Amino acid sequence: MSTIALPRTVKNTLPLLRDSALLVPLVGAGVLIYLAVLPLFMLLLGSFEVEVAPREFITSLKNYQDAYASEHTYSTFVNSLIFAGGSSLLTFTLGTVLAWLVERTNTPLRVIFYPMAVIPLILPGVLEAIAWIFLLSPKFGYINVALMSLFGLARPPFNAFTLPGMIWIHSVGQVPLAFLMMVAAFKSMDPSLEESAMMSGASTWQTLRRITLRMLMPTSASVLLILFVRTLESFETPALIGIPARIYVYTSEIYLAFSEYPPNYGRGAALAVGLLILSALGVWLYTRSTREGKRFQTVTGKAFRPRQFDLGPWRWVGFTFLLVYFVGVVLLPFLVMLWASFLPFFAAPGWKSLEILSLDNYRYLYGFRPFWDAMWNSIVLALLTATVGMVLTSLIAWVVYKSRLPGSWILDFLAFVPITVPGIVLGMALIMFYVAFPIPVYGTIWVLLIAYVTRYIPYGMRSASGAILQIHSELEEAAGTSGASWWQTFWRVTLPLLRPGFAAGWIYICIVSFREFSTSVLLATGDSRVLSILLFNMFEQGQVTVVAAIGIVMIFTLVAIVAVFQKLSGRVGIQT
Amino acid sequence: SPAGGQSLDELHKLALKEGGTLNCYCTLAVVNAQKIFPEFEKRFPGIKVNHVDLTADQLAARAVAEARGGRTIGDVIQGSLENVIQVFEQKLLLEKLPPEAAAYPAELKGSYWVSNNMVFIIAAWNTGLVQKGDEPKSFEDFADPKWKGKLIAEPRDLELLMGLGRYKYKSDEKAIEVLKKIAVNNVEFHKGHSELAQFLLAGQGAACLTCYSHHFPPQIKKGAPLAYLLSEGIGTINGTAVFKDSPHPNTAWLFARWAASEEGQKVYAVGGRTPAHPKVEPTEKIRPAKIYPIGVAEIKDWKKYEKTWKEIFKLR
Amino acid sequence: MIEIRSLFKTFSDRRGEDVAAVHEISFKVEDGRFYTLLGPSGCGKTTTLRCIAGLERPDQGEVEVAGEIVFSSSKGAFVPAYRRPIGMVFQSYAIWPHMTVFENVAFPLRVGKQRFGSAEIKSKVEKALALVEMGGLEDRMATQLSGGQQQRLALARALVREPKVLLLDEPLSNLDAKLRERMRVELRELQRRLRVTTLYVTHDQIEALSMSNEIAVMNAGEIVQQGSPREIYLYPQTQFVAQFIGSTNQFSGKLRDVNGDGRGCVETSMGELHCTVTGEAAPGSEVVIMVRPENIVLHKARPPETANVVEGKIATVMFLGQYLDCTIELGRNLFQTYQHHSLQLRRGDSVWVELPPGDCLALGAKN
Amino acid sequence: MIEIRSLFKTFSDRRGEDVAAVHEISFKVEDGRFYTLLGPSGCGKTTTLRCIAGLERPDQGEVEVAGEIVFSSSKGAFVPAYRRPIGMVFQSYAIWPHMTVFENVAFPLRVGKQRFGSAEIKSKVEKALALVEMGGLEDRMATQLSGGQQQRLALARALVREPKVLLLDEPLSNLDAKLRERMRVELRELQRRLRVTTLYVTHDQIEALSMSNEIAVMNAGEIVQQGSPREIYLYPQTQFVAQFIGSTNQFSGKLRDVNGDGRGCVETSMGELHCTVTGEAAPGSEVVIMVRPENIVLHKARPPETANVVEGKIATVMFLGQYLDCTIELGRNLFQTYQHHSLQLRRGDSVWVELPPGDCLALGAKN
Ligand SMILES: Nc1ncnc2c1ncn2[C@@H]1O[C@H](COP(=O)(O)OP(=O)(O)OP(=O)(O)O)[C@@H](O)[C@H]1O
Ligand SMILES: Nc1ncnc2c1ncn2[C@@H]1O[C@H](COP(=O)(O)OP(=O)(O)OP(=O)(O)O)[C@@H](O)[C@H]1O
Ligand SMILES: [Mg+2]
Ligand SMILES: [Mg+2]
Repeated sequence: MSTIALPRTVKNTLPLLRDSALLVPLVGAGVLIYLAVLPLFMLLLGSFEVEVAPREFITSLKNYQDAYASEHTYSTFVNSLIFAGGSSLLTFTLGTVLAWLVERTNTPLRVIFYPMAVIPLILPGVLEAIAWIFLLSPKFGYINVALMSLFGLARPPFNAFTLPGMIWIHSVGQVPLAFLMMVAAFKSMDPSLEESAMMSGASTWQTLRRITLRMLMPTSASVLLILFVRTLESFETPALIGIPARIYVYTSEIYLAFSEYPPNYGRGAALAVGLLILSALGVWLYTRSTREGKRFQTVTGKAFRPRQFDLGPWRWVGFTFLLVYFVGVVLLPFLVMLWASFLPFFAAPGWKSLEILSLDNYRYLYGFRPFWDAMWNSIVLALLTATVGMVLTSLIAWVVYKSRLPGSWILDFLAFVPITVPGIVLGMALIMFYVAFPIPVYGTIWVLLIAYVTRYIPYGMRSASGAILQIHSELEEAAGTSGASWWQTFWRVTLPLLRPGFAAGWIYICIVSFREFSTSVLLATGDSRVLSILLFNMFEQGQVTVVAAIGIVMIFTLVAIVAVFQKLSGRVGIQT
Repeated sequence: SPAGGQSLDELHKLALKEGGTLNCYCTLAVVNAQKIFPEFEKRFPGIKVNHVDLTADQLAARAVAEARGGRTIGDVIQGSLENVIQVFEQKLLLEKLPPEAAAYPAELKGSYWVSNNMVFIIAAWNTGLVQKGDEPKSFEDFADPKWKGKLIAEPRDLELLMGLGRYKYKSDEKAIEVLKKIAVNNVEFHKGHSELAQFLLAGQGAACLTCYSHHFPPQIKKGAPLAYLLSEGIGTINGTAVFKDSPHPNTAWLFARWAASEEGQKVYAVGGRTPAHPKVEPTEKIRPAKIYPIGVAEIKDWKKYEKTWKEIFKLR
Repeated sequence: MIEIRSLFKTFSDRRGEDVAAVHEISFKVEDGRFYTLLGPSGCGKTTTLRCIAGLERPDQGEVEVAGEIVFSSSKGAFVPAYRRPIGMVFQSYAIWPHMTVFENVAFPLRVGKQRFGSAEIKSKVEKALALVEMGGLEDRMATQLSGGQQQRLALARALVREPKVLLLDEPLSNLDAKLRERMRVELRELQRRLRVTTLYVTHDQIEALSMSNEIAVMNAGEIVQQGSPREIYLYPQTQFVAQFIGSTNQFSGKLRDVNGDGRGCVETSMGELHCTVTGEAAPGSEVVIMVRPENIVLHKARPPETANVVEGKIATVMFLGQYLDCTIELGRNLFQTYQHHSLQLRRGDSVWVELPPGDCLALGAKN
Repeated sequence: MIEIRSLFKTFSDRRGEDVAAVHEISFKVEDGRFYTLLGPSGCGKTTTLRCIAGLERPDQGEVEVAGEIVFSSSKGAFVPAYRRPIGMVFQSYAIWPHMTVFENVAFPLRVGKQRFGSAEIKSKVEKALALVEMGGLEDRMATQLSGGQQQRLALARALVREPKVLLLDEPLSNLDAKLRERMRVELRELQRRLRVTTLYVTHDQIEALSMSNEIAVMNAGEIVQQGSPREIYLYPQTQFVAQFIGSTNQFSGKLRDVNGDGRGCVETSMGELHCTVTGEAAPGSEVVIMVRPENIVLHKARPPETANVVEGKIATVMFLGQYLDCTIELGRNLFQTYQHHSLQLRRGDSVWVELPPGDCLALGAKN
C-alpha cells in the first residue's frame, strides 16, 4: 500500500497514471526500461544472428545449436550449478553470520571488523584469484608449504585447482556483498519481534533461525538470488582456476566463444540467453515469495530501539570466528598483495626476498601520469554510479513493492536483466547505440556512467527491495495524511528509512564500479581511461607487482570513500 | 582517402588541417605508449595522439561494433595480424601500402598492412627448478618424460603448432607428433601470458612452453630466477593499417608511414617493442635467432589448426 | 463536513477468502461536529477511516470531505491522501523513527502547500507538544519514547496543521487512565474551539459517550445504530448495542400487556416484572428485558411497597474503586450490579434486589 | 516468586542526558499472587518488566525469579531471557508477521526445552486461542488481524506455555471496553486457576484494582505506595496516589482539632468541615482535604441536620452512560462529582452538596 492507495486492477490504474504523484516513480521506471531493454534486445538479437557477409546477418537458430548441442553442454551445466549453488550458499552463510555478529550481538571489537569486511571486494578479481593461487597452489602455495613443513605432511592439504577450490576462492570474494546486504537487513528490524521469541523460550540461535532470518526472507532471498546469478556470470575464477583445472562452467564457455578466432559472438549470446532464462526463473520465484509484502514489514510504526543480543560467554566464540575469518580470508590475500607490491616480481616470502623489498612500484606509480588520470576518472565514476544507481533503484523498488501496480514485477525482472548480459555484449550494444548518437556521450566518461549504472542496477535493486519491504506502510501513510506529496514522502520518510539498504547498495556499487572492467574496456578511450583498464593493461605487460601496488592504493582509497560515506549517511536514517 | 607520395612534412601540414588529432587503435602497453607517442607528437608538432589501448581482439570488436553503429572513429589500427585481417574482412581498412613498406620482406607485409613490431612466443624455465644441463635446447626437448607434470602453457597459443608445422618441420604431421609427445607430460594450461610468467616464477611449473619473450628481461634484470630460450621462437606480427573511412585520413596516413619508417621503428625499439624493420635492432635481447613468423597464410587455416591443437591437448 | 454513501470494502485473506471489512456504510458528519465510530475490535472502524483518509481505495461508494468528492466509484474520482484536508492519528502510532520528536511534529508544517517560517514552525510545534504534555522532549529521538509518549506524539503531529477534518483512530488507547481522562476533555474542548469536523474511532464507550455529538455503533462492517450518546445508551435498539455499550443484564420473558404510556407487565422466571416497552412488541410476544447494573438497587431488608423486588444471593464482589462490581444470583440468572463501595457486601449474603420499572427495558425478542 | 532488590536502570537519550527510567525499586511477589505495577506513562513500568524478563541489563540491583537469582550486579550473575521461566506479553504486540495465527501461538511449544507432539500442540494452541476468543482464525495471516485481534493473539502466545511467571505489559490496552472487561475477569480467573505468579503493568486503575492482589503505584521511576487495592484507593498516602487512582477533589484547609478516632475538624474556604484525618497531622497544621467524586451527594434542597453541606452551582454535566460526570462550583473551587444518570441535573442549577465526613480525607500538606 502507499500514500496513494493504488487499485489492484489494470482498469482503475490507467486514469491514475495521469496523477502527478506517480510521475517520479514512473519516470524512474521509464529510465530503467530504457537502460535495461537495449542490452536485452541486443543480446536476444545477437543470439539469433549469423553473419554471412561483412556486417550482414541472417537470423537462425544456429547459435543455439552450437551453444547447447555440444557434448559438453551437460557437464558444463552441472558444473555451473554446483559452482553457483555451492558458492552462493557458502557466501550467504558466511556473510550472514558475519553481519549478525557485527550488527546484532555484543561480540567484542565487532565495530572494527565492519570496514575490514569489504576489503575482499576491493581487491581486483584477477589479483585476488592469483593471490589465492599463491596461497593454495599444491605446488608452491604458501599455506600448503607452511602446513606441510609444520606437520610434516607428505601431500599438500589444499589444492586451489579443484571445484571446491574454485568455490572457495570465488565465495570469499563475494562475502562482502552478502555481508553488506544482511547488515542492512539486520539494522532495520524491530527487536521486540525477537524479544518475544526469546520470551517464548527460544534460544538466541533458534530466534535467529526461526524469527530473524524468516522475517528477513525477502533480503535473504534477494541475497541468495543475486549471489547465485552473480556466480553464474562471474568470470575471473572460472578462467584462472577452472581452465587449468579443466573445470568448465557457463562463463568459461562464453569466454571461450568470445575469445576464439574470429570471435563467435552469436554462440556467446546464445549461452548468455540461457543465463537470462535461469535468472528470470529466479526473479519470478523471488517476487512470488515476497508478494504478501506486509509479512516482512519489520520497521514498524511503533518506533523501536534496535538492540544487541547478549551472547554471554559465547561472544568469545563469535570473536574467534570473526578473528579466524578476517585473518584467513581477508588478511592473507591482502598480505600477499601488500608483500608483492614491495617486490620487483612475485617471490615467496623469505629472507632472501627481503633484500629486494623496495618502494619502487609506488614511486613508479607516483610519477606515472596515466595512473592519476585513471584514478580520478574511476573515483568520479564510482561515486556517480553508486548515487545515481541507488536513487534509481530505490524508486523502482518502491514502484514494485509498495505501489503494487499490476505487472510491476516486470520491472523487477528488467532490473535483473543486466546481470545476465555479458559485459562485452553490453559494451558492444552501447557502442552501436551511442556511437552515432546525437548527444555526443560516446568516448566520454558519461557513456561509462550509463554502462555502469546499467550493469549494477541489479545489485542496487536487490538491496533496495529488501529494505523497502521492511518499511511499515503506515509510516508513509502518516506522511501522506500530513499533506506530504508522494515525492516529499519518498524523500523525507522512505529514503531515510531505507538508509541501511541504501548504504549497503551504495557501498557495493561504488566498489564494484571502481573495479568494472569488461564493459569499460570497450567504451573507454585515452582520456576517459579508468583504473581497471590501466591495471589490466599493465598486468598484461607482466608488471604484476605494480598492479599489486595499484590494488593496495585502491583498497585504501575505497576504504576511505566508504568511511566518509558512512559518516555522512549516518546523519539520516534510524538512529540506533 | 589520404593524398599520395609527398614527404612526411607536407603530409604533416595536411594533417594539421584535419584538426590534429589521431585516434590510434593500438595494442601498445601504456608503458610503451608513454615513450613512443610523445616522440611522434614531438616530431610532428600540433598533432595529438588519442590512444585507445586494448588487446587486439577487443580493438577489432570495438572497430566492428562502431562500424555497425554507423560510424568510423579509428584512424589507424595496430595489433595482432589476425585481428587486423578480421577488421579488413569487415571491409573497414584502406587497401594501400605506405612507400616505407618497400624496406620490409614479403612475409612482413600485405596489400594493406605492414608489420610494425613483433611478439615472440618462446620457451622459458625457472632456473630454481631446472638444474644446469637440464635446460631445454629446443621445443621438442619438452617431449622428454623428465618434464612430466612440470610444463605450463597458454591454452590459445596454437601459433606454436602452426610455427612448428609450417616452418620448423615443414610438416604438420611431424609437429602434431611432437606436440602429442609433449602432451603426454600433461601440460597445465593457464590463461594469460602474464599469469604464465608469474606462475613460472612462483614454481607452478618448471618450464613454460609458450611465454612472451618480452616479459622476461625486465624481471631477470631485477634478479628473477628465470631463463628463456632464444635459439628459436614463434613470431607473431603486430601490423599497422589505416581505416578506410578514417575521420583524419592524412593524419592516419602520416602515422602509418612514420611508424613503418626507419626513424619510427627506432622509436618503437626504444619504447620497448621489437621492431619489425630489418635494419632496426630491438634494445632488449628478446628476438630469437630462428623465427617462425605466423603470417596471412597460416591465419587462413586458423580454424583447422585450432581444432587439431585442442585435440592434441584435450582442450576446450 | 464528511459524507459517506454506501461504502464497501472487502479484503481477501491469505487463503483468498473475502473479509467484508466495510459493508454498505453511509453516514454524514456536519461541519464542526464530533462523530464517533464505536464498535468491537475487527468491526471495520479503521478500514472506514482509512477509506476516508484515502489510504484504502473502497470497492464501491462515495466519499465527500469538506465539500469535495474525494472518492466516487461511479465517477471514478479519487483524490490522493495528501491532497485531502485531513489530519490523522494512526492506531499503530506511525512515528518516524529517524526523526526527533520535534521533527516529527514539524513535518506536516514543512511539507504541504502552506509554507511556514522556522520561528512560526517552532512556536506551532511547541504549542502542539505542550497540548499533549510533551513539552521538553523536543529533541528526544522518537525511538526513545515510551509507548504512551509515542501515542501523544502522534496526536500532536495530527493537530499541528489544524486540519479541516480530523481522523482519530483510538488516539487515547495507550494513554494511562488519568491522562486519558484529561485528554478526553482537552480533545473535546480543542475540537469545539477549532470547530474542526472530527471523526473518531474507538472501542471505548466512555470516550464515545463523553466526547461525541453523535455516535455510530458498528458491528461486523455495518452500522447498527446512530444517535446521540443518551439515545444510544438509554434506548439501545438492539441487544448488541445494549450489550456493547455499558453492561446490561438480559433475561427473557413473555409480555403480558402494555398500556398507553409504554409501561408493561412481563412474565419471567423471577415472577412478574413491570417494564418499559420500547419498539413494537405485541402482548403475548417473547421479549428480552434489559437492566443496567448501575440501576439495580440492593436492599438488606425487603423494602415496603416497591415494585419489582426479588430476593437473591451475592455471588461475587469486585472492588473497582469508584464502585463495587457485584454479581447476584437470582434464581437461574446471574445479575451484575454496580454499588457504592461504602456498601458492606459479602459474597453469600442474601439481599433484596430492586429492578426499577423505569429502567427495565423490554425489547421485542427478534432484534 | 519474584523478588527485586534496589533495582536501577538509566538510559541516556540522544543528547547523552541520563533518563533514570528505574530508580531503586524493590518489591516482592509471593507465589501465585497477582502483582500490578500501576503508574503514568513513562514512569518506568515497562523498563522494570524488561529487567525482570532479562531484556534489559539493570545497572544495579538483584532480580530473583522462581527461587533463582537471574540477575545480580554484585554477584555479576545474568541469566539470558530465554532461560528464564517466563511468559510475556509486549506493549507493542510483537506478533510475527510471517506466521499464521496458529504458528504464532505454537512457536513457544516448538522451541522450548520441553517437546510436544503435534497433536498436543494443536490442542494446546486451540485452547489458548479459544481463551482469547480467537478460535477459527487459526490460519489467518498475523498481518491480517485488526489491532485488537493482534493483542489477543499475543496474550494467547504468552499463556500457551503455562509459564511459572507471567509478565504482562498492558495486555488489554488495545481491546475494546467490552472485551477488556471480559478479559479482565478471565485473566484473573485463569491466573487464580494456574496459580501462576503474575506481574502486571498497566496505567488503567480499573484493571489494577479489579485484578490485583497487590498494587505498586509508580511515579518517575520510583514506587510511591504499595498495598491492596482497597488500601490504595481508600487510603492514599500521597496526593499523587490519590489523584492518579480514581479522581479526587482536593482543597486545602487548616486542621483545628483531632479526636481519638481520627475524626477532625478543618477550616476551609467553604467553612468548617468534618474530616477523617489520615497520617500524622498535628492540630493547627495545613492539611489537604480529598473527596472522591462518587462520594459526594447532591441534594435539590437543604437536607436537614446533616454535616458538611455546602451550597453550590452546577458548572458542567457530562453524560458517561453509567453515571453523570457533573462539576459543581463551590465558592472558588470546582468539584467533580459522579451522579446517577437518572438525576435531572442542568448546568446553572444550584444544589446542596453533601461531603460525607467519613469520605473526606485530611492529609498532612507536606506529603
Ligand atoms: N489488509 C487486510 N487484509 C485482510 N484483512 C484485513 C486487512 N485489514 C483489515 N482486515 C480485516 O478487516 C476487518 C476490519 O479490520 P479493522 O482494522 O477495520 O478493524 P477495527 O474495527 O479497526 O478493529 P480494532 O478496533 O481492533 O482496530 C478485520 O477482520 C481485519 O482482520
Ligand atoms: N532505550 C531507551 N533509551 C532512552 N530512553 C528510554 C529508553 N527506554 C525507555 N526510556 C525512557 O525511560 C522512561 C520509562 O520508559 P518506559 O517504557 O518504562 O515507560 P512506561 O512506564 O512503560 O510508559 P508507557 O506506559 O507509556 O509504556 C521513559 O521516559 C522513556 O522515554
Ligand atoms: Mg482499528
Ligand atoms: Mg510501557
